[in-house]
Amino acid sequence: MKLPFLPEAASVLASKVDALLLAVTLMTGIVAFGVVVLLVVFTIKYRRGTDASREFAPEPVRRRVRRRMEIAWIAIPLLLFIAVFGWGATLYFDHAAPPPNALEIFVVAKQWMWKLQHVTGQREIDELHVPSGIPVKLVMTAQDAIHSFFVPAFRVKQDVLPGRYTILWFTATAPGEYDLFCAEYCGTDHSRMLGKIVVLEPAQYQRWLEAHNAEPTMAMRGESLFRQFGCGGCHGAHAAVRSPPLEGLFGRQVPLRGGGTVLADDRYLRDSILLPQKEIAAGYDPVMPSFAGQISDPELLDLIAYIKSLAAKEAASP
Amino acid sequence: MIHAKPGSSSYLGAGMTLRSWLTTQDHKRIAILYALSITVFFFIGGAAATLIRIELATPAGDLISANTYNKLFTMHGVIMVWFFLIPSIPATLGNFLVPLMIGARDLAFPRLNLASWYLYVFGALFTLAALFLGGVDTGWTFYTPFSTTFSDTHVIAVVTGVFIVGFSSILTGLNFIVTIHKLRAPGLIWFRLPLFIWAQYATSVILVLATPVLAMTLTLLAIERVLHVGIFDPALGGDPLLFQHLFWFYSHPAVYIMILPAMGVVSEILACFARNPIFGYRSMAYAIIAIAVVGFLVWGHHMFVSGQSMYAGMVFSILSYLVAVPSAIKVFNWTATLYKGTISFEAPMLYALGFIGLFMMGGMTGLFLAALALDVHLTDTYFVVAHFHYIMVGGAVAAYLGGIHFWWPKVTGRLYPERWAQFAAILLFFGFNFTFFPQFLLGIAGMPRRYHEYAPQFHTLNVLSSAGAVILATGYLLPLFYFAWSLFHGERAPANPWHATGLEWSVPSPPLVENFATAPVVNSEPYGYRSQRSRRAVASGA
Amino acid sequence: MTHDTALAAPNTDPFSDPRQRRDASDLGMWLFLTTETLFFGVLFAGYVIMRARFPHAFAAAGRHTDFALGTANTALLLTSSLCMALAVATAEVNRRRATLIWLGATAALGIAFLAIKGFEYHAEYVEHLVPALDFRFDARDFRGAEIFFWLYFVMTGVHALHLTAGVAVVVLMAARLARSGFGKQTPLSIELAGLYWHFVDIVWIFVYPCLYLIARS
Amino acid sequence: MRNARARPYVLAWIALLVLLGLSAGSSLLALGTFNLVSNFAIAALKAALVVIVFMHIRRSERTVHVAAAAGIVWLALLIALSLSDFLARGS
Repeated sequence: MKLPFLPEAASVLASKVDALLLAVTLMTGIVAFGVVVLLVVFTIKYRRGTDASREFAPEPVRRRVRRRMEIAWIAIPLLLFIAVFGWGATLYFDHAAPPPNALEIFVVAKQWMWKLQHVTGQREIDELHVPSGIPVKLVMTAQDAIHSFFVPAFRVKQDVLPGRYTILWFTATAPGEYDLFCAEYCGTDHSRMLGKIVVLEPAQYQRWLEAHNAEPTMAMRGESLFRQFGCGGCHGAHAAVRSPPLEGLFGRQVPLRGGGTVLADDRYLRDSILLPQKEIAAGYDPVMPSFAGQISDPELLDLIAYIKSLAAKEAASP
Repeated sequence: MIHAKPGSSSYLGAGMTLRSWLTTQDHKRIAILYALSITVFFFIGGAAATLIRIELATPAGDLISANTYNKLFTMHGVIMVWFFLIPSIPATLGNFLVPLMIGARDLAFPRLNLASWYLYVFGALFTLAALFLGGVDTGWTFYTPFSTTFSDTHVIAVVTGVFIVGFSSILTGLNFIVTIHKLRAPGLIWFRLPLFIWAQYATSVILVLATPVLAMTLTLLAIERVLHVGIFDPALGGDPLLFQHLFWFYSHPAVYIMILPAMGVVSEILACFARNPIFGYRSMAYAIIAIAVVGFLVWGHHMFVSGQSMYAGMVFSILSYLVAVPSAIKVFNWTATLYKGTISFEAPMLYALGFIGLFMMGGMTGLFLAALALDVHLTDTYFVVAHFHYIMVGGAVAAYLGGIHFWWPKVTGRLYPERWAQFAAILLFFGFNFTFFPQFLLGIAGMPRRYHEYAPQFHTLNVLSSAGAVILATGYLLPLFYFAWSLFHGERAPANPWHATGLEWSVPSPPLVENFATAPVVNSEPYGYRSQRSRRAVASGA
Repeated sequence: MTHDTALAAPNTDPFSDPRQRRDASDLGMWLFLTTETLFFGVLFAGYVIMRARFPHAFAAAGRHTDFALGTANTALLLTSSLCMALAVATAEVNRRRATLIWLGATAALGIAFLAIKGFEYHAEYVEHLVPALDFRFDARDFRGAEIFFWLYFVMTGVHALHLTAGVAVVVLMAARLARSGFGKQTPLSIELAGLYWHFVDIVWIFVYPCLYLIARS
Repeated sequence: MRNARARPYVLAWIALLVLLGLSAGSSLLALGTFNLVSNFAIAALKAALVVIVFMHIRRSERTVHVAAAAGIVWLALLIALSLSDFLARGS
């Protein structure tokens, strides 16, 4: 049972959100109905010309009644609100962090189109094929203004900001095709920045991957970029310059110069390439040049995918 | 024009030359100057809204281009927020009535009051210039980096216009605070003040504390747009969320600037036409102050999905529920005021009753948006558009019209045609619901805001909404006609046509230039509708 | 005064006694200073958040501001506040010559502050530290340093604008006082100008550590 | 021109200059984060001196005290909540 006009609930989160939506609708609906009924009753019963009694109770009685009523309609709404807040917040909090084994897909939002990259190399524009039943984690960034990845059927929405990665994840339940909208105003064709999320059975999804396997994987494409931008000169196996090893880096806590450590996640790798001096690894000099403006966002994602693929290897050189 | 009796020194009788109007320091005339200016802007913004609704009658973007559509909804937002809603009640009814209701001859700083109007006009010129030069397409929220880097429209002109009109609000707020503190009549202690004055006072506090933040934020936006260096553009190392924090630190209290005066007006009208004192007057006054103060703590609920940290989201969500409590108190107290009243249904009362229903709908849908999990689905959709229109149009505009009808006899010395006014009120109530209720359903269905074209499944609801908009637009034209008619042929108004309580009804209609011939003294509680004196007045004057 | 003139010119002056007018003006000016506090406040909020974002770059850029001139300027402005306070004190007892001297001193110190500021701006221009005008900084902290100097120029610029307005008001008041002596409202208007002047000084008291002292060591 | 009434102002002025010297001097020593705290504490002290002595806020009404405090509290509110969001974002 869910509210009319809601799109179908096509993700695990959707049914929970619909339940909360229904509950809040009922709660507010009942109170609103009560107030409207009182308004109608009072305006009819006490309209000018009727002979209903207008005598107030004596003031001390009236003051006591009023105080009790006012305390009631402060306390009750407050409790209801805290309950709704709690439900909404726990639902949001539980869904905040994507499960570790989620299937990662990279999204680059650009004025008025969505570019999507699968780790296995497939690239799609304004269309995303995902398996049902498996959590899918979208790592998103924008190349220009702020956009927002909104799939009504999954009840998920997350702004996509330039200069930063934002995360959105869902577990699609019912195979089918669902609308993707851009929900943050981003210019002329904001209303044309549409897309489709195509949910397939896991087996069908595997067949789709193989059918579109012509392109190299992101990690392979990242490796060629690694050579193209000369990263190997410092970070390669027999490099002239002493620089932090990339093997086994991803997912580790990196000790920083000047104290403290930071988790080597997508954000850290991106910032280390674009703003190398922001967080310098302990024991190394800040000599790395910034590549801001030279590497496009999709290429950056490929490069990071390559560095992540090195995570399994042992650190060859100190 | 108005046939003021010769020799009487009513504020309208003291000279009708253009110069006397443009250099007046009389708070009553400045109120009328504001009323005329914001009415012009109301219809410009309304025209933009009508065009938007006609475009949205069909899923395809076939009436106007995407750029024009984006400029239309931006202009609708900018004009309605800063050039109509924020000045509407404070600058017109507030300017006219604050001195009259507290027994003062004028506001504390009359020259500053006139300067505020000129600042409004000067700011308006910039915005109109931007409109005619080609408009601006950033949305009234000016989010960066779109507004600083990617928009090629007249952002600087509009931002300058809003910067200037901001100071008009600041100075009006400052003027009201000093007036209410220093110029109250003897005996008029704080808890004998009408709730309209409480509302004006709380609104002025918000105006003074929030608007400067907007002024500087827009200045930084303009500097960043011109010099391509700044703290908001991520490509230059800035943080777009910092702009959103600074913008919403002003813009959420701004929605309380728009609704608090409306609450004040509704309290006055309701008490008068229910012939009952306001139920729980003190808690209503405390609720107004609570809304003004807590209203500054909740702005982050506009940014739940914008990349704001989850923990900040939690804090803003719980605080948003706290600010809802005083609004709930007010709705319940208004309803209780009707109990054992003697209710009549003149036009102002229709607007007030409509306000209670529509404001409650608007407030309650805010409870949906404040819940984090629901906001993820509902934000940036038509659910939000419906939510704030229910409060702004269903609430603030309805109360503004109610207030204009209620104090029209006092302001102009004429009575408006009751039947026409009641018809307009009812037409507006249905036209409004017909327009904006479908938008809640569109929001639940997932139709995003600010869409020039939309998916086919949203078509029927949009057609309903557009049809409603046509009724609403015509509804708003009616008062123009019968108010204009009443200026010339309306029946002459006595000092207190509604037998209302309040100092403003103890002076002739229209009031004298100096408001009070003899300084009034107040020694009774407000809303004394059940006192013998007002019962006799009703019996004799009925 | 004949009967009809009393009727003809209705008394629309809202205040009945000067004490009430003084308190109202005092409250009005303080409210205006509250709006100015929040007006400048946005710049301090931007500074705090950008400093949290680029701690290292802000420290590096902070060392390029002129420590000596900044400190001297602060001393100048504090002294101008003293002069202003003395001007207000002498104006209360209608001592015209003394008030003129102190108002003159206040304006002079204000102008001196602006001159030093101008000199600093020029030095920074020569050193390529003006954002958007061929800003040069070592690549390591370029972004953060450019934002530091953007904030530096916006904060000191807006402060200088307010100070210029203050100097203009003080000069106007001194001129009017010199020409036509003490009117009924003169001591009050000088006191209000004093409140504004002291506020502009207080803003500088907070701008100074932000831009000149933090992480200087 | 020197008389008893000017004494509080001159004393406050001297205190202000001393505090200025203190803050300038202390910032040259490598005190780390204490540097940040002391600079702002001294600045707040200087501001308080100006408000109390030069602006004689004690002569004004209580409403004025509330107005002055409101400006500072609201500013602190803006900075605190925006900064806490920024820090909690962990970007």
